[in-house]
Amino acid sequence: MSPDLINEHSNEKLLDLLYWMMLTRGVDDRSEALFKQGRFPGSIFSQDGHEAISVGSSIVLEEGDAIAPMHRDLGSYLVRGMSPGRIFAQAMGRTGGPSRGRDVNTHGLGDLSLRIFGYVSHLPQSMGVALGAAYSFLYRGEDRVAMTYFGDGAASEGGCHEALNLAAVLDAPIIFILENNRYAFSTPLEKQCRIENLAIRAQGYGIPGVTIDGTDILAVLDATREAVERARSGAGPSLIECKNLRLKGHAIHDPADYVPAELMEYWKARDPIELFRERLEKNGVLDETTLSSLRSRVENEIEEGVRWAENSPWPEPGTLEEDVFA
Amino acid sequence: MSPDLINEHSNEKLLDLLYWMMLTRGVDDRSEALFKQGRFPGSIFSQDGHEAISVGSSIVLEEGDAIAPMHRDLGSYLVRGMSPGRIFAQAMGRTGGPSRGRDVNTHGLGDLSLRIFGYVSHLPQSMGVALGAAYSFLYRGEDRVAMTYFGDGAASEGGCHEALNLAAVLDAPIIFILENNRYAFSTPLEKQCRIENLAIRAQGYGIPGVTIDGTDILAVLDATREAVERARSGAGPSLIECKNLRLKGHAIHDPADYVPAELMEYWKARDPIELFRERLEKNGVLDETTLSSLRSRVENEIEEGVRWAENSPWPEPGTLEEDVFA
Amino acid sequence: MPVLNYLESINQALHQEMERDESVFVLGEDVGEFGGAFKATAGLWERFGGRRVVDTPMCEWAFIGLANGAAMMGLKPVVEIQFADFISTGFDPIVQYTATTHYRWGAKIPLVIRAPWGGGSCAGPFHSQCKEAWFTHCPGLKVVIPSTPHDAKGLLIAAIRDPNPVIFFEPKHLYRREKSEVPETPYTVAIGEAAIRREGDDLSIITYGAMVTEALDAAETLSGEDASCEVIDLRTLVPLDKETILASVRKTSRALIVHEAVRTGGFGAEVAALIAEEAFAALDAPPARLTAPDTPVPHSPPLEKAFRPNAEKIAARARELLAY
Amino acid sequence: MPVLNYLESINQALHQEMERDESVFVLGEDVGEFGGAFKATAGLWERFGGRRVVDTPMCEWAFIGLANGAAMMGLKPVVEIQFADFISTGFDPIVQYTATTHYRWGAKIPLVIRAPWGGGSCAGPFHSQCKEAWFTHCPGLKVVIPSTPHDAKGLLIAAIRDPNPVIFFEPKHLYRREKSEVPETPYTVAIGEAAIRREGDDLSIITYGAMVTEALDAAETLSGEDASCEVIDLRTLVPLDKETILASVRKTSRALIVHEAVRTGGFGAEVAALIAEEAFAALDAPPARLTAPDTPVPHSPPLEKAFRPNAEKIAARARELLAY
Ligand SMILES: Cc1ncc(C[n+]2csc(CCOP(=O)(O)OP(=O)(O)O)c2C)c(N)n1
Ligand SMILES: Cc1ncc(C[n+]2csc(CCOP(=O)(O)OP(=O)(O)O)c2C)c(N)n1
Ligand SMILES: [Mg+2]
Ligand SMILES: [Mg+2]
Repeated sequence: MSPDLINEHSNEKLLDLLYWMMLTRGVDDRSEALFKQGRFPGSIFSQDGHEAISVGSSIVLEEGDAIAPMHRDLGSYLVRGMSPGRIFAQAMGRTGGPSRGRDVNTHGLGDLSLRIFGYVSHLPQSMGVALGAAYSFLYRGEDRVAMTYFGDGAASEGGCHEALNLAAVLDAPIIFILENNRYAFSTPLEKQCRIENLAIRAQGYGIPGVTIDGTDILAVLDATREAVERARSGAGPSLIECKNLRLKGHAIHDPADYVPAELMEYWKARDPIELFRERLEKNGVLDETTLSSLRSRVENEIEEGVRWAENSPWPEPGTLEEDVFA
Repeated sequence: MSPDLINEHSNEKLLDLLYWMMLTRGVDDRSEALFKQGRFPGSIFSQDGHEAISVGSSIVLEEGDAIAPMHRDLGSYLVRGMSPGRIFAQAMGRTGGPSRGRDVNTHGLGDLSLRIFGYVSHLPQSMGVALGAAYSFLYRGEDRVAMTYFGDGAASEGGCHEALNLAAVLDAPIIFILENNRYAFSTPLEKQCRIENLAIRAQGYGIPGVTIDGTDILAVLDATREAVERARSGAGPSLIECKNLRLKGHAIHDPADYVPAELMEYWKARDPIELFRERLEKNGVLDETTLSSLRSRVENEIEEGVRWAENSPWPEPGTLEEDVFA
Repeated sequence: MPVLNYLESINQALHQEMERDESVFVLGEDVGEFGGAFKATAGLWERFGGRRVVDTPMCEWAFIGLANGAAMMGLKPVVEIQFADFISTGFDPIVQYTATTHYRWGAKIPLVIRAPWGGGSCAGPFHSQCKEAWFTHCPGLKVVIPSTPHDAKGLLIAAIRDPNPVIFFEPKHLYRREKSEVPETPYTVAIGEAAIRREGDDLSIITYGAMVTEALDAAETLSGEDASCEVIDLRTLVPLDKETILASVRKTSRALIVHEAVRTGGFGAEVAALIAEEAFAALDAPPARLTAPDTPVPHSPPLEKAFRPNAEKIAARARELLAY
Repeated sequence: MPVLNYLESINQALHQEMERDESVFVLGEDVGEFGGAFKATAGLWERFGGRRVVDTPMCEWAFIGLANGAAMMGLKPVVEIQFADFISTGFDPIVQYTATTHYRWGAKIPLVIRAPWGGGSCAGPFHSQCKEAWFTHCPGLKVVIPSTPHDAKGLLIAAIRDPNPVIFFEPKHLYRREKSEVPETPYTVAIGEAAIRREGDDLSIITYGAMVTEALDAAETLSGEDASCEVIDLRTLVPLDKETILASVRKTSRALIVHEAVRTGGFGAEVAALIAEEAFAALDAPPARLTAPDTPVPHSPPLEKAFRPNAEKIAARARELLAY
């Protein structure tokens, strides 16, 4: 853990971080429940265990910065201003979701007014897209950065290599967050590569790469802040590898039997939200009252979100052929 | 240069190396002449400056090993048993070429009986193909290796990353030869990446990677031999980066004006054939008589090849639709 | 005879072919211990081990490239693409190397690329695509799309034994829905032969994949209205069984082509063009296409329902043609 | 009016649009100082600098991805693919992201992908391909293939100004062969409008790209035989100018569709299917296709000549249709 980092933040900021992680987890848990009730057609991805990464990194961005999250980054969407209601509406197939019923779960959950790019399944295309946003900042001489995410699985895709190298060549203001949760669907890291820390690949692009604990939100925040500053100052891209484990299956139908019990236990004991909560308590930042008020705040927002989503109309079949072209 | 390596080889072997490089250069020079006479429809790639790489690496292979060369590897084809006549016939569009008029210049110059895989333009697909051959050796428990080649340009393609990583994961008996000639068509290395030696990327795959002088055939041979032994012993893939410069344009129409004159001079002074010839002379391996007999041997083979190719029939238009399927 | 569902029949074909021929191996993402995203390869890893049932990293380009090389060395790779939609990520080696090599310099590439294909499950734009037309336009590739468990087994075995590359799309909507009698022993269904699923005299409905059962339902409805529809299941798009199509249309004088893929540039255009060109004199009505509209595949149930052809829409269009 | 060749007109369009609109930029392999493999981007780097004329490493996937992102941020990327054949290497981001995003969540992707396209120079299987049909089957992409220097300029300017992604194929066989009057000032040719290159009453020859001049030559030959052929240059495949096609066929009652792409699944099938479906009653002969056969593009002159449609083959097929 990052012992000294806690002192760098105000109590308010620390509680804010906890709040976003709790909200993320809350939306995820509620999604699972809604799915089981048959209210989410299609499928969903859990992101339990990824909250410190998505929240701790995206919280560093400023207005006008761009972000292209992946499928375990609910936290990034929330932090960057996507309301829970819109996220639920998307999963329900309602018009209130950013894709108005066209795309499924977190796919296509984009909103240019928030500078959030919706992703496509084909991994890791968001890396190229985010690089395009970063290039637009360079192009216009704007003081902005782009951030994007990819998994250990996507790291084996050719596109990952191309995007990292092209970003380096262009000195693009971009931060690549690698969520190394040791699995690509059922495939463990040992079957994906012959190295343990993927961040060493950054050397092959001539950019900085670090490997950090992806369950420690302050470590994530710290590494991201450094990379963002670097990018904003014109020094180009960085790679940050955050190590963690998915605490549930790949998608809702997957019980993840293939994860060895000891490995799961090890990481369950490192639930990023629990870790941070305990740490705040130990440091006197959080007490029972504050925690329960945070809990009810989260509960309320989720309730409101679900209600909002359920009141959102279904798309009209007659709109099917609209908007293929602008 | 590799001062001690010369003592490891018999004079016969050393002269053999020189012979293959001279033959390679000879076929290339003759191709240029034939092209200018309008006898090669399409285009051709010169490989002047690449002879030490293609010859010095492929000469290490044994019968039954597989090879997937790229477009600067005339030497590999020759060393592995493709006759000059068939190579000329291919470029002329005659049925005597391995593709019987279907493919152009060194594309599709494949012959399974020689375990040479013809390439497609789309770089660097030969890396995947060679990996498949390597996997077949593993699969059948055969003591064989596969070798393939790619350029600094192709190194930026996603497929390069995928193939290197997959080879590492499978412990495949394969040798990747990177011909870093500092240019991808007109694009200099500085615009392709932010590093100087690409072999450091091998670390990101957990495999050995070395950077050597691609104009020194003994250095190439030595590094390749080590990698081949490694692969044959079951220790998996290696990456060998050979540094050199294309001594002519990208393809026949390209005057390569974009290469700074000093850079070209520097490397012209390091013509791999001249270097080796001088070295053999200095070491008393080569004298005037031997050299001129080598020259006429090469000349004769080329003459014979050209004659053979020109006697090879044009394809019949009626065969156009044959062989799409096996 | 045992009754199997579509998935079970695929799985059985893989087991039997791997048993029969040591050179057959399976590779792709999560196909090993996990048995594949849809469990099509379940049990293979336990039975044949990791050398013949290869879990790859996520790298469609490289593992298809590997399959190309291995196939040329005499192995028989059966590649699984996790969802057919992801075939675009491995497109380059398929269309450039796999398809062209035999024509170019004579090397055979006997590989099979299997992919769960098509929509109907509200899985959205990236887990529902039908892009078979991309491959029918690449000379050198065979394209097979079985619609029944029986054909799935027989065609997969035929594909594995074929000396050519075969793109093998499996309508995943049918995986657990479709059941049929499937002989226990290995058998082949010939690649390149369509099946007449129902005979009829008034209209030929020509289709493939998950639309076959929809067409049959429509034909059943129409039979109650005194219209006799012939239903042709193409099964193989390349090589196309032109004779069966043309003979049917010459008999019925009317053709309705149905597919789940979007309209423009879909394989239905090829079939319609064929009929128009070669059965022109026999036609009493224009050869018509009923397809998905030209949009990405939408997720939301009301939109996907509107998007996807079904028995009702087929019957409606058929009535128009019958009245022409 | 100045006479320019095809390449010069492309180059002029790029210069003028970059001059007009600061957000237009060019990227691809060797497009900068070198001016592109065919010199289509010559002079841009000197004029507009490296920020707006970007030499990329070889990474089609990433630079198209970059273009997607930049376009959504309001820039107007004009991507050059060195040869159209290499578009398969960057296929994934085009068909999955570029094509679908506006439909999915409303972001506009106003980019242009230019690619020297087609055969005729004995350049072999990988420098001659015509794979436009892959893209016509991807809703959300416009597909443009101009056949004259005049249209090349006007359509490229229109493509750059279009709020949608446009795949822009340039018949490279025409680059230096085709010359026409090209107005100096910027102008647009509307995307989605076919051109009637020659009027006629007996047969509609419908084509695009480098086959337009071949069709015109054939029509000229046939006019000496008392047959009057109408020649339609589609110019845009998506959106397709159905009205012009159908009006012509309704007038002539006969249609011959010609393209350089291989037959099965080619765009000709779409046009033939359209005609069969919507002009059925007007047809006096089957709508016919004259295309390359279903093979990779062969290199050797006698084979490429046999492979590629030309005026002679068009005239021969036209005679058959006229005699039907
Ligand atoms: C190109 C591509 N191939 C296959 C898939 C199917 N798929 C979806 S997620 C996934 C695993 C991704 O692993 P990773 O990148 O590590 O992310 P994680 O799910 O572990 O967070 C796979 C194989 C895909 N989305 N894209
Ligand atoms: C995927 C792909 N994109 C573009 C090209 C066009 N092209 C042919 S060779 C070449 C440069 C290759 O550079 P490098 O790999 O360094 O090899 P070199 O020619 O320098 O030996 C390019 C861009 C190609 N063949 N493949
Ligand atoms: Mg993972
Ligand atoms: Mg190079």
